[in-house]
Amino acid sequence: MDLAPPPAPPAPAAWMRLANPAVFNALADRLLLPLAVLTLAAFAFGLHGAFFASPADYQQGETVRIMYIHVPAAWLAMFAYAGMAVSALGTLVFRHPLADVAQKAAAPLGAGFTLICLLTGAIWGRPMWGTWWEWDARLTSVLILFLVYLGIMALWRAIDEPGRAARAVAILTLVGAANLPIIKFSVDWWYTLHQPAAVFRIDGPTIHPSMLVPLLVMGLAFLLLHLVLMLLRMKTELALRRIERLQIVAAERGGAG
Amino acid sequence: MTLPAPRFAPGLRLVAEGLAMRRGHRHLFAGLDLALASGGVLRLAGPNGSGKTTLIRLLAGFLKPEAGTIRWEGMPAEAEPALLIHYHGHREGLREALTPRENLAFAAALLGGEPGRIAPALATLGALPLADLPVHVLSAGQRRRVALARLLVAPRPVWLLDEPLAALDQAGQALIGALLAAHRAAGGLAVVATHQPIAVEAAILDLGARGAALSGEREA
Amino acid sequence: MTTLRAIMIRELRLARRIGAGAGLGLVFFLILIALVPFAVGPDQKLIGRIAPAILWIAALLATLLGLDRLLQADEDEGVTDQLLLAGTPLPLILLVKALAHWLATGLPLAIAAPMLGLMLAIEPAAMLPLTLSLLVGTPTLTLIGLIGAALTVSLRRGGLLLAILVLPLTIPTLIFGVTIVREAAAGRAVATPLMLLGGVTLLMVVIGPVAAAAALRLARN
Amino acid sequence: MSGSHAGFILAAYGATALILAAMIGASLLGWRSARRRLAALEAGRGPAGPRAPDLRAP
Repeated sequence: MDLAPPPAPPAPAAWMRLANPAVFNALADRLLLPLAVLTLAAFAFGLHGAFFASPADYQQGETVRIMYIHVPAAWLAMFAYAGMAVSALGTLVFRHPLADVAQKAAAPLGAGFTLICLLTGAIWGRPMWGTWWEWDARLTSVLILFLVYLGIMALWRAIDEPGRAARAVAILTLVGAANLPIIKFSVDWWYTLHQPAAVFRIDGPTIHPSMLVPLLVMGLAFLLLHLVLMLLRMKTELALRRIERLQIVAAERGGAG
Repeated sequence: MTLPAPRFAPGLRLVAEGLAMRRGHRHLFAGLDLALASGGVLRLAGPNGSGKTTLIRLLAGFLKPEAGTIRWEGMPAEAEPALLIHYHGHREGLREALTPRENLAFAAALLGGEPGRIAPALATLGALPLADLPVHVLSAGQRRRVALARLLVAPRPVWLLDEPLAALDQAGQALIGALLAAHRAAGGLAVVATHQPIAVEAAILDLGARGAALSGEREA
Repeated sequence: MTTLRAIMIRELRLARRIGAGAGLGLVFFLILIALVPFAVGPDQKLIGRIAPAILWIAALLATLLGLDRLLQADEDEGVTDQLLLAGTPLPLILLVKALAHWLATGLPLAIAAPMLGLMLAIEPAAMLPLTLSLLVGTPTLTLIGLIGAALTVSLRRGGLLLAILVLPLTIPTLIFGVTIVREAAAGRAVATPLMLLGGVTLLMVVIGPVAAAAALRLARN
Repeated sequence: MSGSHAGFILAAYGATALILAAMIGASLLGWRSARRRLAALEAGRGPAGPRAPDLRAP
């Protein structure tokens, strides 16, 4: 019988080490401040570019500047959902506790970005459509994404036991992810069906290069803000779970069995 | 933090005559009489399903008997029975999302107790350390103690307790005996449904035996 | 008086703690309204004409949604028994619970309605009357719902039955509510339907809690 | 910038600033309250308040 000591377990993959809240908290604390500073810089540079260093649109005039927040918000709405879908896999397949926390942290942020995209889209379209809301195919798809986000947030609040809630939401998120492309297609089809005439599309002409730089910088600014808030909300979520555990310990320690 | 002992009017009497109650087609009990005066403790014995809970809920006024009457004699002038009664059932009447302190504060406002009595009542039941934890993290025994604290938060002369010893450990059960003794000394009365003996001297009404005799009569 | 205040405080605290309840009515309201154009098509004129009906039916269904939570949790955890022993009459207690429920569902709907009206191309003139009609009408939906909730509290899956019991009783409120918005959209006076709507609500403020209290006492055995 | 256009831009950027502020504010408040509750629980004092002597009713 081979008595050699078992080989030392391979150092856990980086992802697994993050499962330990202390490791994550230490990393988050180190990253938060620099990321916050970067976010502010990106916003400053982006807004400057958006207002001063780029031309007005020959057709829409100045209102095209709304694009610099509408489009990044749309990017982040989808980026946050993609992040949640990946975390959902992390929860269901790898049972990674940090994935649960990442999922829960991302939902309200994603909803916020989607709401920004909706409002700015409606305001941007107002001069063209003459109404505050037009069931435009793209805007309507964003509305549905917003409703899916609200559903996910409602499910988070409905189930109080963290572990079970994370798995339930993971399933809903993945089902949503599978359905969003189908929704996008069916809404486009629905819109063109009723609106054969080519109505002025919201994304306007191809983007002029001088507009591209501010747009990308604003996109980066939104992304950095998302990451900062994600780290903050994940730390909060880890703290809330620890509070729940400590309460149970306090209950046991409280005796009176 | 002392708990001032309540003083109850001595003249109170519960008189029930010819009570009959059925569950579905089965007769639980019929022609049941009972009388209990201030300072009295009555233990309802008998196996599960012998009608202990039903009788307690009848006395609490939650149910109407099929036959017979329930009278309260010597009641203070404008009071009505419901204001004299504390009911303690299987379901503790505590909302899980709230903490013991919040639940008892609500009970105090609802049943006419004083908020000042909450901490001493919890302390008497040995549950003060649990005061601000959400009830959903508490064990069954701890919830039972918090619910029993309600009896002390809003002093009322009549205690109707349905299986108060359930989920309690030895210390808890002795505590119930002490509370009942104190209640009796203050001039209150109590009806306790339990199949375990309680550590206080009490008259016993065995519904199990009555039920057997009852069904025996009908078949004979 | 303190008892009623304590009940309201507890209801609001519970609504905040158990998050599922509070915003749910509003989200359901938003989803219902978003569904209509997909069925009807993005044609603004058509949607604008049926907008009053959509908004009111959505408000009705959204209120119905949160109703089974109104009495069920207290019943399951044995709190209802304690309510029967309270110094304050049960109908008053139930009226306060209905008010707390309305603050979490009916009121937000009335406030959000104008913005959602925009999505349904409602006439600007009808915005304020829409909110007014919802403010006056949704309490009735909650109060009728209170009776339904009390009747079905001891049933395991009472939710569906509750809807079936409650919906027919809400028809007058629906008729007056929608008429107010349609008359306003057409620029005509709304006083009469508004009075009628208010009348029904006042009637239900009395009937609702009393009937619900009786139903709850019935559900004791 | 022509008048009406400025109005729309202001509305769009204003709404965005409002929502971003709400997201940031909610996250910060959430973190602060969690940290305070955690500190209280870990310090052993716990929200349960000070231990009190167990007094039987006389």
